[in-house]
Amino acid sequence: MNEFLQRADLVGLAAATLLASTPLVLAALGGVMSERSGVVNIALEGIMLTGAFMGYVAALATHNLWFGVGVAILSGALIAGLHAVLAIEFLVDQIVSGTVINILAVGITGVYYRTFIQQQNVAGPGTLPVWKIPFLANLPVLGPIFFQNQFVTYAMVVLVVCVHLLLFRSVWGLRTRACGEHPLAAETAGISVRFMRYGNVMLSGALGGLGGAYFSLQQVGNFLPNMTGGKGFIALAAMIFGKWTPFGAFLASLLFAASDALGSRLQFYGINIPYQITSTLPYVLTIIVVAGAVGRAIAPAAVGRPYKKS
Amino acid sequence: MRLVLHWLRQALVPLLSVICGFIVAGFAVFLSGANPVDALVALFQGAFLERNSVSETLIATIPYIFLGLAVAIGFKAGLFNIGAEGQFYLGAIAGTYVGYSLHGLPAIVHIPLAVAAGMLGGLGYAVIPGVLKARFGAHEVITTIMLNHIALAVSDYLINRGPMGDPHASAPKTPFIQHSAELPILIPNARLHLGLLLALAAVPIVWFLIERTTVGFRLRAVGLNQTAARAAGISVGWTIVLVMAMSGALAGLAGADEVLGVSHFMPPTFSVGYGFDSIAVALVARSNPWGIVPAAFLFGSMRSGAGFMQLQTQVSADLISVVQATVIIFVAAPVMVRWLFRLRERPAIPTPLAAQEGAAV
Amino acid sequence: GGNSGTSGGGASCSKTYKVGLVTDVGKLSDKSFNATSWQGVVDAQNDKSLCVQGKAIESNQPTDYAKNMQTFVDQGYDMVVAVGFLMGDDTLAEAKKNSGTKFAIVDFAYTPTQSPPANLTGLVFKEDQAGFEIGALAGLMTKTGTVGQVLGLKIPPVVRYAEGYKAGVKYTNPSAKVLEVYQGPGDGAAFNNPDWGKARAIDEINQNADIIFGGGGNTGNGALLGALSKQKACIGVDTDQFVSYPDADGCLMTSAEKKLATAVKTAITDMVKNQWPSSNLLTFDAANGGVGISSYHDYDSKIPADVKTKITDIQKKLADGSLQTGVNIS
Amino acid sequence: MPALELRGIVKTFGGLRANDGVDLVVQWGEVHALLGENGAGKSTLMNVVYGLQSPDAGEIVYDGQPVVIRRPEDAIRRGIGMVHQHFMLIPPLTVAENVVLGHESARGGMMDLTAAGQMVSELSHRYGLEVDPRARVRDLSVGLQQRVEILKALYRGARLLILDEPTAVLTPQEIDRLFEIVSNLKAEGKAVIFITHKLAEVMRIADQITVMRRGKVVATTTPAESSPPDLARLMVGRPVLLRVEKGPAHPGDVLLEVEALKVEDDLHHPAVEGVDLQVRAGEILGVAGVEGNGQRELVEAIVGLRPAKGRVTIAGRDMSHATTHRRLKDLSHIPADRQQMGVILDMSIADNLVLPDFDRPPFAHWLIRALDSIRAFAARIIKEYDIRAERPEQRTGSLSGGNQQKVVVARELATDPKILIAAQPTRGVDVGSIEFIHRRIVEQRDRGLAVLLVSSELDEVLSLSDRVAVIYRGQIAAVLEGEAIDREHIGLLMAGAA
Ligand SMILES: Nc1ncnc2c1ncn2[C@@H]1O[C@H](COP(=O)(O)OP(=O)(O)OP(=O)(O)O)[C@@H](O)[C@H]1O
Ligand SMILES: Nc1ncnc2c1ncn2[C@@H]1O[C@H](COP(=O)(O)OP(=O)(O)OP(=O)(O)O)[C@@H](O)[C@H]1O
Ligand SMILES: [Mg+2]
Ligand SMILES: [Mg+2]
Repeated sequence: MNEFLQRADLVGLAAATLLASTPLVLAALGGVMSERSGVVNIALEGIMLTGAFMGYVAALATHNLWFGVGVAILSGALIAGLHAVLAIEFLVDQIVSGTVINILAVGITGVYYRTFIQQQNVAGPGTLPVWKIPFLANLPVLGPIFFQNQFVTYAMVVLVVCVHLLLFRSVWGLRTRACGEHPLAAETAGISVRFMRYGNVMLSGALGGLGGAYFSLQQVGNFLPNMTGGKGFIALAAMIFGKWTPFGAFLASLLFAASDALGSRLQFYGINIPYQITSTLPYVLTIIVVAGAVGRAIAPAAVGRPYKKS
Repeated sequence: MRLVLHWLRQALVPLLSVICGFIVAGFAVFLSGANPVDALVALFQGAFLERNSVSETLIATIPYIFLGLAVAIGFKAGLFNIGAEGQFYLGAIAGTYVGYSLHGLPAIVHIPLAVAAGMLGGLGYAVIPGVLKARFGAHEVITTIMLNHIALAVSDYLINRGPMGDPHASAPKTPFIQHSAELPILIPNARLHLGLLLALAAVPIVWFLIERTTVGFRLRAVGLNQTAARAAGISVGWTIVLVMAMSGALAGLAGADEVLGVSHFMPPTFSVGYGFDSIAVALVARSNPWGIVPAAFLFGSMRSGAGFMQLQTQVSADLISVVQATVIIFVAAPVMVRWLFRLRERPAIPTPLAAQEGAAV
Repeated sequence: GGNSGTSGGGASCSKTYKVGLVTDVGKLSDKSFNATSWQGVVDAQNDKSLCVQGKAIESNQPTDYAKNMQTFVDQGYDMVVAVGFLMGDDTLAEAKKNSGTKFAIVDFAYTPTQSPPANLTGLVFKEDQAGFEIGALAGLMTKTGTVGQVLGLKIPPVVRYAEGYKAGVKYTNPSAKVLEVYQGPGDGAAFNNPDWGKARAIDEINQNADIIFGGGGNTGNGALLGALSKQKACIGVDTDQFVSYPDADGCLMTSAEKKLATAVKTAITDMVKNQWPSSNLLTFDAANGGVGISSYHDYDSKIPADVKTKITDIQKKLADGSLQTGVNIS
Repeated sequence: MPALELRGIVKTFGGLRANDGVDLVVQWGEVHALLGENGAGKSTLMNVVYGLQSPDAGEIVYDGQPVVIRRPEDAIRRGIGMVHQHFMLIPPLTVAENVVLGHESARGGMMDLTAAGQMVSELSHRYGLEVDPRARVRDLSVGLQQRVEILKALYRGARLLILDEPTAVLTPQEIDRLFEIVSNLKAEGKAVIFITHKLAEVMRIADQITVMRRGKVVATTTPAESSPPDLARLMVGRPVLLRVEKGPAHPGDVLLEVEALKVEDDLHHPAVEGVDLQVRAGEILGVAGVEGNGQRELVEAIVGLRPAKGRVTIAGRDMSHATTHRRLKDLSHIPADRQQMGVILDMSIADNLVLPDFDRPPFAHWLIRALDSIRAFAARIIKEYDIRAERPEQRTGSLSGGNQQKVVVARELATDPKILIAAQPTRGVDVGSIEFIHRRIVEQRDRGLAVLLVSSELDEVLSLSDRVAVIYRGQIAAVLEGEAIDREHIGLLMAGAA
C-alpha cells in the first residue's frame, strides 16, 4: 500500500493538478463574471492567447516579467473590450463575436509571432520565479502542493476567493447578477446595464489575460502560436460544471487538470491502454460532465441576450 | 432584372465586408513590416493567375461548400456545430476504409459506396452531440469541441500503426484507396475532381430542403423559437438530432471527398482548422445556401493563394485568419457596415444563437 | 544548427539555383524539425560557392503539400525540399510528374516497390544511434537510477530516438529504470505543447527521474524547462539546443543530434555539384556524422572523464558497426 | 403646483407615433387613471416619464421644474417610482436585495445586507406592506411580489408613483389591499398614476381619468362625470358590448377528461397535485385562479408539453402518453404566452397560421410544403378574422400585440377542432378585441366545441364560463355551476380561504 502510494505519487499529482488547472480556473472565473452579467464569453481562448502573446512581447522588450504580466492582463481586458463593443454596441450575436475574437487572436498573434519573435534565438525573458512561502513550503504534503508555486498560480487561488466575494458580497456583484438575470429590471432600478456589462466583460478579459500569462510567462518563457491549445473552451465547460460559481469553477477545473495528468501518468505506470485513448480522458470527461452529472445547470437567465434600451 | 438587383443588394453588405476585411488585414501586414499591396497582389496571383491555380482554388473551395452548408443548416436550427472538423475526420476515415478495403467493384458502385460511407461517418459522429443536447441539454458548442479533440485521437489510433494503418508504409497512413473509388478528374493534368460537381449539386438540394420541405420548416421553427415549435407539436429533440445528422453528413462528405478526390489516402493528421473556417464561411454567407458558394470560393481562394503569398513576400499564412475574422465582424455587425458606408437598407440580423433556451455557454 | 558562415569562395555565380522548402503542418515555428531543415537551406544559401537562393512555404493542411510543391515547380525552382515523413506520397507523385526538378524529402525512405524516380531522394537518419548515445550517457550519469523521456507524437523518428535511448540506458546501466510518456494527438497541438511537456517532466522527476530527455519539438522543449525548474539535468533533441534553445541552457547536458541542416545542405550540394545520389536515399548515421551528440557546453565540467571516454568509445563502436542499437523501426 | 405636467410628448418607433403630442397634468394627492386601447401608448408615455425611453419631442415639468430624464436613475433621484406592467424583479435575489438594488448601502464596496434588511422591515411596517426581507422573490406569490415592487419605489423615496396595470394578476382580496395602500399614499400627499383596462376599478379609485387613443389624449374626465360604457367608447372609438352575449349551454359527450393528474414545475416542485376535470362538447369550463397555482402546468400537461402522471383522455382516446403532435389533431391550444409559445415572431403570418398543421394536408404533401394552399388559407383567415396586416408574408413580429393574439386565436379556431384549451385568450388585449374573441369562442361552443378556459381575469371567467373550477395550489378547490357562481365566493376560494 505504502509503495503503491509512493508510486502513485499523489502529492506530485496534486501539485501537477493545481498547476495545470491555473489557466482553466482563471479563464473560468472570467467566464463566470462575464456570463453573470449576461454576456456569453466564448472568446476566452482568444483572450488567453492574446494575453500570452502580448505579455511575452512586453517582457521580452523590457526584460521585466512583471511588466509582461501587467501587459497580459491589460491586453486581455482590451481584446475582451472588442468583444464587448461588438456584442453590446453592435448587437452582434455573442457567440459569433466570441468566435471572431478567437479567429482574430490566432491570426494576429501568428502573423506577429513570425515577424517579431520567431527569428529570436536568444534566451527569452525566462519564467516567473518560484516563491517558496517561508515555513509553509516545508510542510509535508501541503507544502509541495500549495506553497511552492509561481505568481500566476498563487494569484489564481487568491482570485477564486476574491471573485467569490466580489460576486456574492459586493455591490458590484449584486448589480452584475441583476444584469445577467433581468437587465431591464436592473435598468429600472437605476443601474446602467451597459456599464456593468462592459465592466464585467473587460474584467473577464483581464482574468483571461492573466491566464494567458501562465503559458508564456510562467510555464514556458516563450510564446508559440496557438499555445493555449483549447484550454479556453475547457474552461467554459468548467464554468458550466461549476454552475457559474467561482468555487464550483475551481473544483471543476481541478477535475479536468487531474484527468489530464492522470491520463498521461497511465503511460508510465505501464498500463496497457493505447496512449491515444488515455490522452482523450479530459475531453471524454468534459462531455460526460456537461451532459450527465450537471443535468441542466441553470444559467443566468439573460445570458446571451443582447440588451439595448431605446 | 429585378432578381439580379435583388441579388446585388443581398450581396452588397457581404461584399463591402470583404473589402473592409482586406483593408484591416492589409493594415496588419503593414504593421508587421511587409508591404500590404505586394502581399495582397501575391495572394490574388497565387489564387488565380499561376498555372493550375484556378483548379487548386476550386479544389480548396469544395470542402468549404460542404462544410459551409453543414454549419449553415445548424445555424438555421439555432445550433452551433463547431464539430464540423471532427465530423470531417470521421467522414474521411469511413470513406477511406470503404475506399481501400473493397476490391473489384466498378467505379460506378464503389464511388457512391465510399461517398455514402463518408456521409454516414460524419452523420454518426454528429448525432452524438445531437443526442446529448436533445436528451441532456448538453451545449453543442462544448461537446462538439471536445469531440473534435477525440476525433484526432481516434484517427491517430486507427491510422498510426493501428487497424487502418498501412503496414508497408514508412509513415503512418492508410493504404491507398482503390482506383475504382477515386473521384474522376475533371480537367486533364490538374487535380480538379468530380467533388466540385457534387458540392454544387448539394447547394440547391440543401436550399430546397430548408425552404420547401416540412423538414426545413421544422428546423427553422426550432431555430427561431423552440417553445413555440414544441407547442406546435414539433419534437425539438428529434429535430436537433435530425439537424445534427444532416450537418454531420455534409461534413463527413467533405472529409470523404478530400480523400477520394485529392489525397487518395489518409494520414493521421488530416485537416487543420476546416471546422472554424467553415463557421466563417457560413457566417459570411449568412447561412443562405446560395451564398455559401461565393463565400466558399472566397475562403478557398485565400487558402489557395496563401502559399504563393508566403513564397513571394514571406508573410505568414496566418494573415488569412485576420482577413476572415474581420470579414465576419463586418458581416455579423451589419449595423457597423451600414454606418461606415451610410447605407440605408436594413439587412436582417443573423439568427441569434446564444439566446436559445438554456443555451448558456 | 548554427550559422555556417559566408566564407565560401567568391565564385561569381553563372547560375543561381533556386531551392524551395515545403514544411509539414508543424511549420517553421517549431524550433526543431522544420526550422532546422530550413536552416540547411539557409546554410546552403550562405555558402556563396553554391549560388543557392531559398524560399519556404508553410503548409496549413496535408492536402496543401502537393500544391505547395507544384508551386515551386511552376516557379522554375531547381529543387524542392519536403520536410517530414507525412509528405512521402505527395513528394513521390510530384517527383514522378516533374522529372526536371530535384526532390529531397526529410525522414522518408522509399522502397523499391514504390519505384521512386531518379530525381527523388529520401534523407533518413538513424535516430536510434543518437538516442543510444544520450541513453548511455544518462545511464552513466543518473544518481537515482531512474531517467525519463518526454516525447512528441508516436511517429517513427520519435520512436527511434526513444527506443535507442532506452537501449542506451540499459547498455550502460542495466538496472536503471526509464520512464516515458508520449504526447497524445487529442490536444491538437502535436509537438507544440510545452506546458504539457513541462508538467510531464516534473511528473517523471517526482517519480525519481534525475535526467530528462525532451524529444518532440516544443513539447520536448517544455520537458527541458521542467527539468530546469526542478534543477535536474536535461537532454535536448535534433539540434544542439544549447544554441537553438538557450532557455534550457541551465540544465542541458547535451543534445541528441540529427543533423537535418547538414542533410538538407548535403542534398542541395549534391544537386548543385551534379552528384545527385542514384540510390534514392541518403542515410545519415554515426558513421558519416549525420547523427550524434552535441558538445557538453556548460555541463562539461560536471561529466567525469571516464564517462566521456566511455561515450566516445560507444560513438566509435556505433560508427564502425561493432555496436548495434538493436532498434529496427522503419 | 401640479406634481407632473407633460407637454406635447412625442415618441415614435420607426414610422409609428406611439405618443403623438400628449399633454397630461397630475396633481399631488391625486389618483390619476390612464386608460386606452392596446397600443394607445400608455406604457410608452410612462416609460418616457421614467427615463426608459427618450421622447422625440415634448417637455416634462416635475413639481414645477422643467426636467430632463434620460435614465431611470434620473427619475428615481427626483422621486418618481414606477411599478411596471411586467414586474421588474430579479427572481433569484432576495426581497431585500431587490429593494436596495441600485441604491445599496455599502461599506468599502461590500454589501451591508443587515442594514438593508432593517430598512426594508421598517418601510414595510410603516406602509403595512408585510413581507420577509430574506425570502427569495421567486418563492413569493404574485401579490407579495407586487408589494416588493411598491416597496422598491418607496425605498427610493417615490413621491409620484406610476402603477402600470397593477391589478391584472391579483385576486379581488389583493386588489382591496392594494387600493388601501394607494389610499394611504394619497393621504400622505403623494401622486399616483394608475393604468388599467378594468373600468370598474377606475370608477372606484380614480380622482381624474385621462383616456388615450392612438397616441393622443382623447378625453379627460372624472368618475362622477362618466360611466364604464362611456369610457369604453372613448377608448376604442365605437360603442363596445361590455357583457358577453350567450345563450344557455347544451352540453354533449365528454370530450376532454383529466384524471388524477400530477405535474411538476420547472424546478421539479409539485405544481398540479391530483386534478380531475371533465369538459363536454358545447360547454365552456372556466378555470379561475391566481397565476402560479398550477394553471400553466395543467395546460401544458394536457397538451403534452410537460411530463405528467395520471390520465388524459382526448375525444374518447387515452392520450396520456401521446406526443403533442398527436394530441393536436383534435385539440386546439391558445397558449398563455403568445410571444413565447403562440407565434414565432420571425416567421411570416402565413407560416404562423399553419404552425400546428404545417406537415398535414392540405399544407404539405409528403415532405413538400404546399405553398399555394398555405398562402390561400392565410389570405382567407386574415380577412375573416380582421387581422390588420398588409400581406400574408409579413413578419408576424411586426403586428401589434392584439393582432398577434388574433393570429393565434384564428389559427386555433379555423381548423374546426373538437376541443379548445384557451389560456389567457385576451391577456393584455383591449376591450374591442376582447369582444371579438369572446364572440368567436361562444360561436364555436354553440357548434359543439368543448372549451377549457384558463384565465386569471376573473371577469372573463365569470362572463364566459358555463361552469367554473377554482384552482388553488395545484388542486381544484371547487367546481361551481349556475347559481353557485358567485364573485365573492370565488375570490375567497382563489385566495385559499375556503
Ligand atoms: N420598443 C418598441 N419598439 C417599437 N414599437 C413599440 C415599442 N414599444 C411600444 N411600441 C409600440 O408603441 C405603441 C404603444 O405601445 P404601448 O406599450 O405604449 O401601449 P399601451 O398603451 O401600453 O398598450 P397596452 O394596453 O397593451 O399595454 C404600440 O403600438 C407598440 O406597438
Ligand atoms: N422592442 C421592440 N422592438 C420592436 N417591436 C416591438 C418591441 N416591443 C414591442 N414591439 C411591438 O409592439 C407591439 C406589441 O406591443 P404592445 O405593448 O402593444 O403589446 P401588448 O400585447 O399590449 O403587450 P403588453 O401587454 O406587454 O403591453 C408589436 O407590434 C411588437 O412588434
Ligand atoms: Mg402593451
Ligand atoms: Mg402597456
